[in-house]
Amino acid sequence: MAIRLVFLGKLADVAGAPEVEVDPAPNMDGLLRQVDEGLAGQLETHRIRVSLNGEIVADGRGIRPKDGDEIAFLPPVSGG
Amino acid sequence: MAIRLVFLGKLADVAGAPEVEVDPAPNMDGLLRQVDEGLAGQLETHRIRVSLNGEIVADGRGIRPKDGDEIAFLPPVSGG
Amino acid sequence: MKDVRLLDKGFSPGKSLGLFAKAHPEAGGIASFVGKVRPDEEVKVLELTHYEPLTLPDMNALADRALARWDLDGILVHHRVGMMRPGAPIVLVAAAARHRRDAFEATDFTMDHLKSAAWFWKRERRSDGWHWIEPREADHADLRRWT
Amino acid sequence: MKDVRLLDKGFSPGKSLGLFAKAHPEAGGIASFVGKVRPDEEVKVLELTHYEPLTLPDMNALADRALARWDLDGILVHHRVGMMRPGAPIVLVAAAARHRRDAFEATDFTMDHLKSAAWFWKRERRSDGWHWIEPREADHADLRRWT
Repeated sequence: MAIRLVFLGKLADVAGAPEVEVDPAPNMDGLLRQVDEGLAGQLETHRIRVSLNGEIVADGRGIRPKDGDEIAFLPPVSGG
Repeated sequence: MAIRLVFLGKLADVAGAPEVEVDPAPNMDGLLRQVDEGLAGQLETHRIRVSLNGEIVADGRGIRPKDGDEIAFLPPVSGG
Repeated sequence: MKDVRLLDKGFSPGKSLGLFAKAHPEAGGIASFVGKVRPDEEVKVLELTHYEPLTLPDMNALADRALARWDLDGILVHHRVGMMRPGAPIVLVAAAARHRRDAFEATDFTMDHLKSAAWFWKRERRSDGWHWIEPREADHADLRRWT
Repeated sequence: MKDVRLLDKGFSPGKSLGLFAKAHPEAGGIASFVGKVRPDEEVKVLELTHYEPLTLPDMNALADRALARWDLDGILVHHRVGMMRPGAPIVLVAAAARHRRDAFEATDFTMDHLKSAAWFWKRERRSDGWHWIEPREADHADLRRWT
């Protein structure tokens, strides 16, 4: 098994793909260490919301990832 | 020639017809004397607007009718 | 730009809106309101009377006020007159604008004024005959929102 | 009652509104808003991305909030996703209600929240490539009207 990271909006461009699979890790830092460094920086500095298996979580950093989880990174939505 | 009186909404029921022609008269009283008495009463007591030849007039009683004029009596419009 | 009509036959609001949208490709959005004759088992027919020399000119003047007050690409005001069945469309107002808020407010404003200040008289036929419909206080309250 | 959809193909707002009206014969009025992809000579294509596990559930929750807050006979929320040409309809919101004010406010509320709070990301292709569209401050101001 693995953990799926999903990047929405322009994060997909930074990540180079709309989603990637990473190896399990005890915390978010451990997951992000496996992706592009620029992306990890973006996830820190922008107003990015995090969803775990389809539910927005208040504290993305606090997630304890489990095998098979889907974690999505959601930048602010576009205006109309 | 004559003067045409037009009755809108339920005034048409009171008048018995949506419009009547009356003989010229020097003022509104002279015109209304030629129509149904109950109608003349209604025109006094209700919030009836008066239009002369397609223009609302501020003071219906003050109209000096001329041959060929069309005078319309407009009760409050119906709500939606 | 301005499409104001009194219609003496039934019409399809969806079709009219489609044509209005086609006529305004430049608009970012179109707000609209369709009013129907209230379905009421008691009511067989609704009749709407207007006064030719006042009603259409006043509808045009109202559309002009909306065009002057908001930044619109176009406005449509279609109103039925004559005999209608319950459920039939009676009025369609639509405003096309670059910005959503302009389109909404212009439509809302025009409906409020149309309902309360335009020269229409309604009566409905029930099993016991015709009844005139009186003014509603709520319409006057709606109208005061804009002053 | 509630008709909430994500559409991945073009649609006709006029036709959808006609069907919505037919589905709500009891409603006295229907307010609606159609948003189109802004015509812009520079823009070749607009692409709208959503996130399946969140976007549609949130649209449904928004429609439920409108149903709870106003006295509605029905609400419709249709939103395009995927690639669209400038001028193409992107969103249709409609509310059917006995009273006009309920229909207007529910439509206005739903549009404001859809634009600012629903999970959609847009990018447009110009002659020099793709550009992401950032949030607009005006949308947040619209949203604050309802709190």
